[in-house]
Amino acid sequence: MDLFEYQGKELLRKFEVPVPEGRVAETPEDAAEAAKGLGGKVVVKAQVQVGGRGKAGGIKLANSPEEAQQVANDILGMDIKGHVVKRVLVERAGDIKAEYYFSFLLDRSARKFLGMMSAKGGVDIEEVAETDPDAIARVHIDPLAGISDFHARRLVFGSRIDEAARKEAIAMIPKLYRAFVELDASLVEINPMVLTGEGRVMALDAKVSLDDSAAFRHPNFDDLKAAHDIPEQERFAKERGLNFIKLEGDVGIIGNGAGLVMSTLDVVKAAGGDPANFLDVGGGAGAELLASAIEVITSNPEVKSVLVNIFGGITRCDLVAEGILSALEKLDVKVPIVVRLDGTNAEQGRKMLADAPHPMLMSAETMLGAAEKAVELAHGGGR
Amino acid sequence: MDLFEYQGKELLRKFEVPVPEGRVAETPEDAAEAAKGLGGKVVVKAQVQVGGRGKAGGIKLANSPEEAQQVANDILGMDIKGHVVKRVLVERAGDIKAEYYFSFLLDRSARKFLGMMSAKGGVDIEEVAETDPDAIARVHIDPLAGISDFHARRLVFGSRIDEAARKEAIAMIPKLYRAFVELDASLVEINPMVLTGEGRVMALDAKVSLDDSAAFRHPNFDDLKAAHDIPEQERFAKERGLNFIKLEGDVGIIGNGAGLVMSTLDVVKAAGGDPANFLDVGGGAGAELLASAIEVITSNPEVKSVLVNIFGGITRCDLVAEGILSALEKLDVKVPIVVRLDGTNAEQGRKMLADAPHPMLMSAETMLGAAEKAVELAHGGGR
Amino acid sequence: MAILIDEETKLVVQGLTGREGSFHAMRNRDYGTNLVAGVTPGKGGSDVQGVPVFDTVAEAVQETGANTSMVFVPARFAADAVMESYDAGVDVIVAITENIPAMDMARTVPYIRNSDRDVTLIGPNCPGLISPGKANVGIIPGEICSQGPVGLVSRSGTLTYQIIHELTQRGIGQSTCVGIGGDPIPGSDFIDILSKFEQDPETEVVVFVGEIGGDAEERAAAWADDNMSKPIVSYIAGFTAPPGKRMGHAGAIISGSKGTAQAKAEALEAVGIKVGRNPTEVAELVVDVRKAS
Amino acid sequence: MAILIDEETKLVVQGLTGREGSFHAMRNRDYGTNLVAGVTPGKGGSDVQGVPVFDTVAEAVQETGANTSMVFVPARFAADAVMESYDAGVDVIVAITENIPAMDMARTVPYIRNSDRDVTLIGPNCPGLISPGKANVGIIPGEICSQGPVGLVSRSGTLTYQIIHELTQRGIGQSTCVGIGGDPIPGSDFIDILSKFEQDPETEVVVFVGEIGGDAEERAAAWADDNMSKPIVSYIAGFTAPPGKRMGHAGAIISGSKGTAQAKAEALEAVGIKVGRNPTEVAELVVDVRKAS
Repeated sequence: MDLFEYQGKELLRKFEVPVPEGRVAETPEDAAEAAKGLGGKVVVKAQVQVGGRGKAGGIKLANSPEEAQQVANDILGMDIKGHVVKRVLVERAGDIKAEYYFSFLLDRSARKFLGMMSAKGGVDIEEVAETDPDAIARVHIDPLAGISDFHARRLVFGSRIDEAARKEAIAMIPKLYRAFVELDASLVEINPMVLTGEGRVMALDAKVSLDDSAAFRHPNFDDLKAAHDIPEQERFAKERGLNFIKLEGDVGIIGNGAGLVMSTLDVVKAAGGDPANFLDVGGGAGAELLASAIEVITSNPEVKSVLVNIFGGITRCDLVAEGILSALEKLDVKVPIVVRLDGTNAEQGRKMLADAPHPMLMSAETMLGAAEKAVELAHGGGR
Repeated sequence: MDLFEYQGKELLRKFEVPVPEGRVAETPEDAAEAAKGLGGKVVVKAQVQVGGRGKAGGIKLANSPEEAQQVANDILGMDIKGHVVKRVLVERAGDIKAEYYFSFLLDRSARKFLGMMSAKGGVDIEEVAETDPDAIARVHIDPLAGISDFHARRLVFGSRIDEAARKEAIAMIPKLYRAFVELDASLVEINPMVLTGEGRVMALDAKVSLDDSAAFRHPNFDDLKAAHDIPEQERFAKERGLNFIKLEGDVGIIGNGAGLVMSTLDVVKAAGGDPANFLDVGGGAGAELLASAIEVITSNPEVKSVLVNIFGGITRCDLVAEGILSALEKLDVKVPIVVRLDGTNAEQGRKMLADAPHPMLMSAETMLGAAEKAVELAHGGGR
Repeated sequence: MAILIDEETKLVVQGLTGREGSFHAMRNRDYGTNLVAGVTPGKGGSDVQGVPVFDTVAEAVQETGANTSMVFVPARFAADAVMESYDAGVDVIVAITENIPAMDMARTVPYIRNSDRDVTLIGPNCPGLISPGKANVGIIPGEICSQGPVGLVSRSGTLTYQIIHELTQRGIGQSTCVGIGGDPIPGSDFIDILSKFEQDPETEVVVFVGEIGGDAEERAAAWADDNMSKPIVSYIAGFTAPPGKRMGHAGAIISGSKGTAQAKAEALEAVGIKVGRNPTEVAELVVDVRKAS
Repeated sequence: MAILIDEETKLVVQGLTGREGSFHAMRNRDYGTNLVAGVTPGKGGSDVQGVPVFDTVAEAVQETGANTSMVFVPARFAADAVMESYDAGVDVIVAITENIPAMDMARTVPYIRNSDRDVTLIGPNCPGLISPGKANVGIIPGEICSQGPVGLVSRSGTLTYQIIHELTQRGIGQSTCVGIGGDPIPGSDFIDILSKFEQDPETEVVVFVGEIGGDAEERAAAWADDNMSKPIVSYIAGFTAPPGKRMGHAGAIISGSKGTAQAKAEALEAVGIKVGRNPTEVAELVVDVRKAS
């Protein structure tokens, strides 16, 4: 889960990472109240998970609570690259002398954590990486040994940040590491980390991504998640344990296993069709889950045909067939469903479908054949 | 530093290791007060760092505060194998169903931590190790990876402790490990760990040894140390940074480096003498330290001669000579001092001693020669 | 021959007393795998369909000589179970469990790989592996496999079955099929398995199934170019997949790869590895390679 | 030849700007050691008697090609400094610092030893090592040494000097003298160094100096019996030493040794290693061994 800036900062604060004082607000009035509490100049920042909000007008200064209310009013409800602003973060504004880049993440190929720091912060770090790779100091950290002081020194001296910022940055890095590890984060990115006019170093922005698999270790995980808007269809799918992503096409796809589903999308595309979604029922799906999957897919009015492509391993094809039949019974399915079953109990499943003929249900022998048929049906032919 | 039982238990409590409720007392009245606070039956335990205090009468039950006062009165001031009892631990007495052995320590040869557990607790574990080695479950823990739940399971299932104790023991072991690591302990030994009549598992005794080198990480280290009696001569030596251990002989020994000093003891012994002490001035000793060393040695009335055996590395022999001369000037030295200098600035040092003749000062060319001369002098000859 | 598992395999299943664990363990046994023990703490002394259950893997190894373990315990306990198997002395650990926290595996994988013992972890979040006709450890349906000269390694589960199925239908058997799993830090990566296939006399052709994300395929391609003498046929899933969640900006910087299927396919083709456009074409390419050799 | 350090050694000193660090670094340089850099965080850009100082070891290695580091920083920072050197890519790390917490070394030593790189840590709490006539890294007084066929390894500092001195006085030079230090977990143990001496063509005889405590000498004796072809002469200090603090009851159980000098001497003699009763006799035994061969 990618956290909002304000959520990330709240968590980092618990690890004693210096962040600007601030409060989140959902209304202009709340923003005025927050500005009043902070006193003096504040900055009002749109809370959206997309880059470039500054250029889009999503970050504004305010000299008074009244002004804060006004700019919050402008920002709340804005559409920034498809993201509607529902909250703003009101923070005490400070004098910034320099901006740096900092991050911790997992480097898969090295099987280690990677810390990166650059004196070129506040900008697109990918561009820095391309145009001036030496401007980014990198250090690997063995997950078993953990961080040691020298890692922080290598990043700080290696990135050649201002001398005035060194001491505080060296002290802050182990705190960021602790946050990264103890939060089960997949990313902690501070861009920019700033040196203030008063000589303090702090996290002016924070991008923190948490590992959904580790939610059981973090009692506040669900609260953090609750702040995220999820489209109705996706929420419905997620609640049922389905891995669902909506796409723009008209061929509904259901499969088991991410690789097979991805391959199914590829094959549908190659057959001239446009997948309406990615839907992975996962391993060991039962009848009920399959029925839910069909419900999710067919609730999308764009869908013209559905392709169910199952290769049973843990998943039993007889249960898949049962789920499909129960969905057909329960729902008023108006689009054709092409089913291809192979693997565990496939024959049994195929027989169950054959024994319960339904005008919208048809079987296919192979994955390629099934894809071609589904595409043909979506284009209005084939029946 | 080896902690007293009550100190070890206080520290373990901070790591949520279950220990009996208790209070330390230095007077019979305090003991009565403690018993009153605890209520019911209590056990009064002599706080000494030596085994077998139970058999020596250092552990007694008391049914009332009055009785606690009386037994505390008996125990306080007792001499148990040369250790005078200055404090007792008054603990709530419980019903004990079974006694186990548990410890964490560093296994040097494996370069790992070692956890040991046995269902045969409350007895001399060395004897169990000899007579019934399979009764001790052992598991190594990689210091980088740390403890995982399976280590605790291997110890608990491997030691075949009572089924009723398993769950709590498995929960307690990671806490003991955390204590071991975070306290910078070299040993955490719980003997016995008990299963009570109520089905609870707790540490009935605790032997905790802390690493003196890690004292800087533990602000309470000095407080813990203050409870330990150190003989005046040793305290004087320690305060000056000298590694000093008193022995029973009459040849005072000063050397630099533990290995060389041990070797010097061996050589003196082989020459027919009896070392009065072990004294290592360490690496890089200056004049002041050498003068202190001579002061420590000569304050022992048993000492008949002193052997200073220095092989300079970090230590500079000119500073050693300076220290010896300043000691001779400051103190009224009544015993002969044989000095043997080699290594860094040895010639300079030898010259300094030769240039400042003193009736109690003599030089030797070799380590063996110096030892022989010092022994001879201790025996009343040689001058 | 085959790699990692064969007739010598003696399997202990961690989580044998669970529903999933016992279902698949028994399927493995029915296939012919020598299932010698199960482990469930607190259930030592009992049995599951005649298979003795122990409290610890150490005890299971001591009593039965188990040399391979399969981990079927819930995600929050799985990393501990993997390390337990390692410490107990088994040689091959197959972790089926999915959704293990990445931090747990970030510590567990080096715990095993940095050691001086030669222990192989397959998975987690994987379908396991099968050496057709010899042993099956995991959830790959044995009936779709047949014994033969193709070594297969894949990040995906069901997609692997699809490809095995296509091969078998064309009469091409497999030496060993290994699902290394889709986690960020797999216990074994493509290179580990490719190097074992290179050394296995039974394996003549290798099929290599990747997917979008990371740069494991690119690294494997570069490694294979220098180290593999046997022909490789490849497949990459996800040409039209929706772009996954990006890990901030940092992900792309470190891999030096965009992680797209297109980029991966190009990296493979650049070193002369044929890339099939769908599972069927992969099987056909293997047929061609076999004919050519 | 020699082991670990020689004319190829390029030394970086961590803590060069400290009093002790600069004193001994300069002595090493005066001896002929190629001292290329110093490291003190925050003092990068300065120099100590012409030796450039860097902020990190990584930078020192990059700029000067340093391949050996000497750690002279205070105990509380020393484990970090050792790991920094390892990560920066040096091959030999010599940690002189004493009183490093045992927990720190319990983590640092496996950090280095478990790695796939072949890096040697000598110490901590050691006098360093010298290859007479080639390089001196540490605090062993160079003037007592002479070049020759004896390899020496010792847990002790000054006792080592005493024995080197006795050898040199008898005209017997040394290939390399290594003080491995007296800490509970040394970076290198007797066996590590013995095996290097066995492979070193210049070394003809090995002198092995142990002391009471632990069972490193016993293990080395057993290892040498199986693996050493070169003659060994030994010395053990502490026959009359006061019994040290016992680690509860547990210490004796694990080592299977009482750790006494007597037990160690017996273990050595049992595998045919001669044990001198004092440093002088050790030197005389080496003379005898040289004559015999």
